[in-house]
Amino acid sequence: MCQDNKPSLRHQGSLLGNERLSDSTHLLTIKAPELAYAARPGQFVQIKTSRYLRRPIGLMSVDREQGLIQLGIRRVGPGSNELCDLAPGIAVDLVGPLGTGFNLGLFGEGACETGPAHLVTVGGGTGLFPLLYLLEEAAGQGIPTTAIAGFRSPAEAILQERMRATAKRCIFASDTGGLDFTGHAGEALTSVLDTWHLRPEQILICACGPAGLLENIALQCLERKIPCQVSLEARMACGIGVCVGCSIPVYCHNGGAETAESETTYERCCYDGPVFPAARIVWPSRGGIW
Amino acid sequence: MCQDNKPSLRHQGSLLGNERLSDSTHLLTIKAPELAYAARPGQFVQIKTSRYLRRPIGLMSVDREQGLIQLGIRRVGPGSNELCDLAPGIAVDLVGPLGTGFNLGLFGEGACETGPAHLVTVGGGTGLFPLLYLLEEAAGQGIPTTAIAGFRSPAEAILQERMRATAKRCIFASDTGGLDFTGHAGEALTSVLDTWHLRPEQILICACGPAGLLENIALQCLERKIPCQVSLEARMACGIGVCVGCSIPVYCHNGGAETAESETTYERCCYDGPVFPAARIVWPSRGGIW
Amino acid sequence: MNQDNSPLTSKQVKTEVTVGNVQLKNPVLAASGTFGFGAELAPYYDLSGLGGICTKGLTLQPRRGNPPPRVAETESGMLNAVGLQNPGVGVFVKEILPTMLTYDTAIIANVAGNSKADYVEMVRILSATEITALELNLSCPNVSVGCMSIGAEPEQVLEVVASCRAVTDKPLWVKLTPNVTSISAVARAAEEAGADALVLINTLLGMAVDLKTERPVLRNNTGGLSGPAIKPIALRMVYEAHRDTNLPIVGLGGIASAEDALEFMLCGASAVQVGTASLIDPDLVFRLPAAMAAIAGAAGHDNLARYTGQLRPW
Amino acid sequence: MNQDNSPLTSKQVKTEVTVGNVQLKNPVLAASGTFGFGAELAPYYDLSGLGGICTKGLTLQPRRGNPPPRVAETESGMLNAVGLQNPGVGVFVKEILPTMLTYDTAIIANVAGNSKADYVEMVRILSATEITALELNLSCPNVSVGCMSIGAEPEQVLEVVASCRAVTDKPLWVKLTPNVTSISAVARAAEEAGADALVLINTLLGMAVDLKTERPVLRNNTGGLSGPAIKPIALRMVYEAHRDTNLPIVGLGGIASAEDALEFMLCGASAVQVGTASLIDPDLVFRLPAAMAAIAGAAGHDNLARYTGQLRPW
Ligand SMILES: Cc1cc2nc3c(=O)[nH]c(=O)nc-3n(C[C@H](O)[C@H](O)[C@H](O)COP(=O)(O)OP(=O)(O)OC[C@H]3O[C@@H](n4cnc5c(N)ncnc54)[C@H](O)[C@@H]3O)c2cc1C
Ligand SMILES: Cc1cc2nc3c(=O)[nH]c(=O)nc-3n(C[C@H](O)[C@H](O)[C@H](O)COP(=O)(O)OP(=O)(O)OC[C@H]3O[C@@H](n4cnc5c(N)ncnc54)[C@H](O)[C@@H]3O)c2cc1C
Ligand SMILES: Cc1cc2nc3c(=O)[nH]c(=O)nc-3n(C[C@H](O)[C@H](O)[C@H](O)COP(=O)(O)O)c2cc1C
Ligand SMILES: Cc1cc2nc3c(=O)[nH]c(=O)nc-3n(C[C@H](O)[C@H](O)[C@H](O)COP(=O)(O)O)c2cc1C
Ligand code: FES
Ligand code: FES
Repeated sequence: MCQDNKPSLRHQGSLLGNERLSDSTHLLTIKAPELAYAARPGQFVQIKTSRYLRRPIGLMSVDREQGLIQLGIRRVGPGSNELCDLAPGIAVDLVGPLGTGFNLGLFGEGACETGPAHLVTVGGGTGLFPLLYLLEEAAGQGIPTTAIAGFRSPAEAILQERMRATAKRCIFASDTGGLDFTGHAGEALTSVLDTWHLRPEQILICACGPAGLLENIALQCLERKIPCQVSLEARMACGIGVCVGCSIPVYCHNGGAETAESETTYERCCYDGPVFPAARIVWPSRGGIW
Repeated sequence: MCQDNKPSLRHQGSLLGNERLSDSTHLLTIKAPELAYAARPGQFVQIKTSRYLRRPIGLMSVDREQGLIQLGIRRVGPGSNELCDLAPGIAVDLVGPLGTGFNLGLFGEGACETGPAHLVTVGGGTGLFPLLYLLEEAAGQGIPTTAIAGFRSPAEAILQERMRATAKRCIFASDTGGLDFTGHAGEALTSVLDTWHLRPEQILICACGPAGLLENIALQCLERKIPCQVSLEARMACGIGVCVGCSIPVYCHNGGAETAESETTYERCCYDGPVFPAARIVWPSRGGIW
Repeated sequence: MNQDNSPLTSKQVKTEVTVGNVQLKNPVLAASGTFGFGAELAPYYDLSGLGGICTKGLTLQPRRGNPPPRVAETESGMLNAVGLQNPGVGVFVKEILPTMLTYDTAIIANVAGNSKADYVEMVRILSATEITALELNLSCPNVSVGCMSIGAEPEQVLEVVASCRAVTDKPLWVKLTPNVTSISAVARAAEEAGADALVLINTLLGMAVDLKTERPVLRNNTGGLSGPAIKPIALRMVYEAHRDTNLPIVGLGGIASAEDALEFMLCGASAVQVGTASLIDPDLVFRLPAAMAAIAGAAGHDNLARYTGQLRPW
Repeated sequence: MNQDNSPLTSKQVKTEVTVGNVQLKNPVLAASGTFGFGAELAPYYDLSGLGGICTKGLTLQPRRGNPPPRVAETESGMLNAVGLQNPGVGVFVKEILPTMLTYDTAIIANVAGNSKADYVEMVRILSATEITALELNLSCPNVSVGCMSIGAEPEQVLEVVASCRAVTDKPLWVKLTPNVTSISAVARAAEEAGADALVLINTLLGMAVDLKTERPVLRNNTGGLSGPAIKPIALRMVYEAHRDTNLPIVGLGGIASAEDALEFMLCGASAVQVGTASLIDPDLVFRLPAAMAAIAGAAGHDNLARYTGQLRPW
């Protein structure tokens, strides 16, 4: 509902395609021009299903010219099942684009002067979806990229072709072997960084995936002083920043390591995030819960 | 769920057809063999929609051999809209057949000896649907029938062909003229009865439709001593007789006209009805409410 | 838990539970008022598969109930104002109970009175029968005297329950109303008075409005809210009553799946009842025991009783 | 009603209402806690279309709120245990209120205290500002002291409201908790203490359980239930408070459509608030005034105020 030339928050999209990526994952292509136009990598939408609350789903790809958005959805419960089973042609009730996404301007200080900055994305599971959008955006801006993607097994590997077509370098990791790297995505990142010539400030690492993986990546980056942004998930109600339901514990001051309660606060995953500087998060190993 | 050879109460039907009868009315054809086999005219089913309570819908026609039931549905709110919009192929969750239906054995005393008994159905609106099933059943038993059907206007007239094919005589009435009779269905009945040679005990009148029409018919029949059965509607929850939510005020003793509370009681529309002898009902003009 | 925590089939899971000294085949009972006296469903289902059946609320004299409309749909729930229509305890004992006793399951008589004297008299009458237990309904919101107005006041609960306790050795379950500031205060009163178990919750007092007629939908104006809408409130009350008393609890309010039933047990219920869900899915109550056992088995538990009170609050 | 009862267009229907001596453009306010302070939605919507905005609950000191998870979905509703995260009344007055005052709509400050002294102090501070009215939140169930524990006791309501009344001439609205045996008793206490209006209802205390972890979903164990699930309870309480006091009422609890809003007005509300529905449909609160007017117009009414208290009980 557009008022006085204000942008719309709610959109009536139309489902153009529903493609099965794996047993448990579907790719939805939705026509929603105004939303596509406003979207940035790392942002998400809230979709209506027959459940009471909307479901937050990250933007996986956006085609501004055609007015399309793509969403990757994994079946984990009633809402996501319903979305995976939607028939093309149907109307989709969306709120978005929402949240603070990735910031490709945030390389380390002096990065641009010292050489070509490099984006490394690290992800697993549904975390791959928002990272694909980021990779596509970086490619468009001419930023060289490395994509590290972890899968439980080769059978669960998805989006490989599309990532290869987008990123300069791809490393697919699997716990059970059979892909480029055996081990989880965090271990793959370690091996990349261990043997790399770039200086920390030339690299930007953006990660999305299970909380354990993110903490692993964040701690490596803190250690190596590489700028790192993580996209987090929290239980959400509104997704638009008004209910304060989706708190993430963060340090009041960037880069803090204090554990005193007075030095930490809560920020909204949906509005202040879902992408945060890794250094701001009070990770579970430091007592953070969300 | 059939236990120990007990009949099933819940059935998974399959929607074979959805035909639009008029702007506001649809005809659903559902495969549900066990339900079709057990059904009797005047009974109904409870259908699941996305609303919380099931929706009671009368059986409009049953084909035992083919295992089919037909339901006529009028759009009046969210549940009926959903049913009218169902796409063929879909599964339909049904409970039934439910309730006490019409009883074709209940002609007046001595009817059979004194001449061929005659069934007259009188109805309007969604009340036509259960009456069609009754007409089909009577035709199958060789009972001669007269069908009186009232419509607000010729444009709203439905099921005409099917009734003509089934009943020996049909009288379509319309408040606005343009059909066989101008006036409402109750007035059409009066004109039929006024000029008829049959004695009261040779006639059975079965009626279904708006409460006002039913009372009109019931009082005519009481006056003329013609046996009359009416199919009523009440707000229902379970439809299976367990919640006592759908009470109809009735006289404790058949044919009473007392208004004292002690002489009346409540019976369940869904279990003791929906078809009741007209003489048992405490009609609104005598203080009955439901 | 079986020794190595490995998955079991539902058949390997013991479903028996006890509520105080009442033994039940399984923790699933049909709630009062949504299952009649069993007769309507007996042709379709094997009632011996139930943990038990709670009768429709009985009163000393027959009651015609409230004028219709008596039911209204709400979001994920419904309102009812049946007003305890029932044939009276006398007809129940003579004409209905004999059939119920053939069902081979626990029979719980739900009784509702206008006054303490009513309750005591009914308890006396029913104690002379073969019923399994008594369920004192101190919680029906749809009648003008007695019932909920008693159940809302701890002192009155204490008095009525103690008086009933004095005249019966039958297991005495007390069914409480959620329309109170503190469920624990009422629960403790019932405990102090000698109740054998608590049953919670009954319906929440609510209203539905017909915008076209500008009148309440229910002829009784207000009615009792039940169904999944109230489940979070019911879980919280079961949790509080379990925390604040030592009585076994029979939990209900919006149960519509095996998961729901086990959640009530985690919060402290020894058994559960299925109310409104039976109106929509009459199969459910018969499917639940096996469905609960399947979930328990998949988690490596060899009995359902272990769920009671296992919730670990933060 | 216009003279011949013929249908009117929504434009012909007066939407203005009054709540005591507060004039509102229309009866639709954004409820506390589900609209922030308006800043998040201001880029998308013209906030001057609202009857008013109730701020997130303010406390004397900044509050970090409860640890997450803070929200859980339930059937037709949700639980929240935000625990009044807010920047404190001082920051509100200095940094947030000035922007809110530019929105050209009524600004209602929702205040929540640990003690009577807290409430009085906040009322004093806010009375010196340009806010339209104060909403005393005696009903938040998600904090361990104050708030709901005050709102559940008529005597405490009387004391807190009277103390606030003594220090302010601002319209004093009192927001009540539904977790009580008698809403009328609490409402009468607020009336006696000099409240200008009642706001009801806040959330019902509930719980959600995670069967897999065997823990409560909310880190706070319990939370407040809101959404369509509670609408029947809210309607009943608005009806009772309207019947049993002479105060104007602002009604809320599960409103999700123009029909819902008008039902609350029929039960006695002079205005309504939209809470949880804004989380799912942020457009709704902006659409409602015209949608209500359309319904009223179609029924031949030329103003919305006529709905208040028009319900004819049986
Ligand atoms: C910012 C954001 C972006 C997301 N992007 C994607 C995406 O691109 N693709 C995708 O498939 N999924 C994504 N998700 C997750 C997705 O929202 C959930 O999987 C979905 O809401 C589950 O709904 P459901 O009804 O299927 O399952 P539910 O029954 O609601 O949940 C299934 C299980 O997941 C847990 N759960 C659900 N939501 C959350 C949550 N937010 N945090 C923690 N646990 C939760 C539940 O407790 C339950 O155990 C995203 C979530 C967020 C917050
Ligand atoms: C025994 C029986 C047989 C029926 N057979 C048919 C049939 O064959 N075809 C058909 O189209 N309809 C039939 N109905 C009516 C049908 O059940 C309702 O129209 C339907 O439930 C409405 O649901 P809804 O969600 O569309 O509308 P709702 O929003 O539920 O209701 C729309 C309007 O109808 C009123 N209403 C709904 N149900 C009832 C009721 N039972 N009594 C009084 N007022 C009510 C509501 O108050 C509202 O004003 C039958 C009803 C009964 C009890
Ligand atoms: C139609 C209806 C009738 C009821 N009658 C009774 C009754 O007679 N006695 C009683 O104790 N509870 C009665 N109840 C309450 C239920 O037993 C149960 O406590 C309540 O509905 C909550 O559970 P549920 O959500 O599973 O239905 C009735 C409920 C409904 C819906
Ligand atoms: C996430 C959330 C936060 C809330 N915060 C407050 C609050 O700070 N102060 C308050 O008075 N009510 C608060 N409420 C209660 C709502 O204002 C409202 O009274 C309640 O949710 C019922 O209305 P609804 O069903 O329309 O949401 C909150 C509700 C929700 C869902
Ligand atoms: S989900 Fe409401 S503020 Fe984030
Ligand atoms: S609807 Fe339940 S008894 Fe008729």
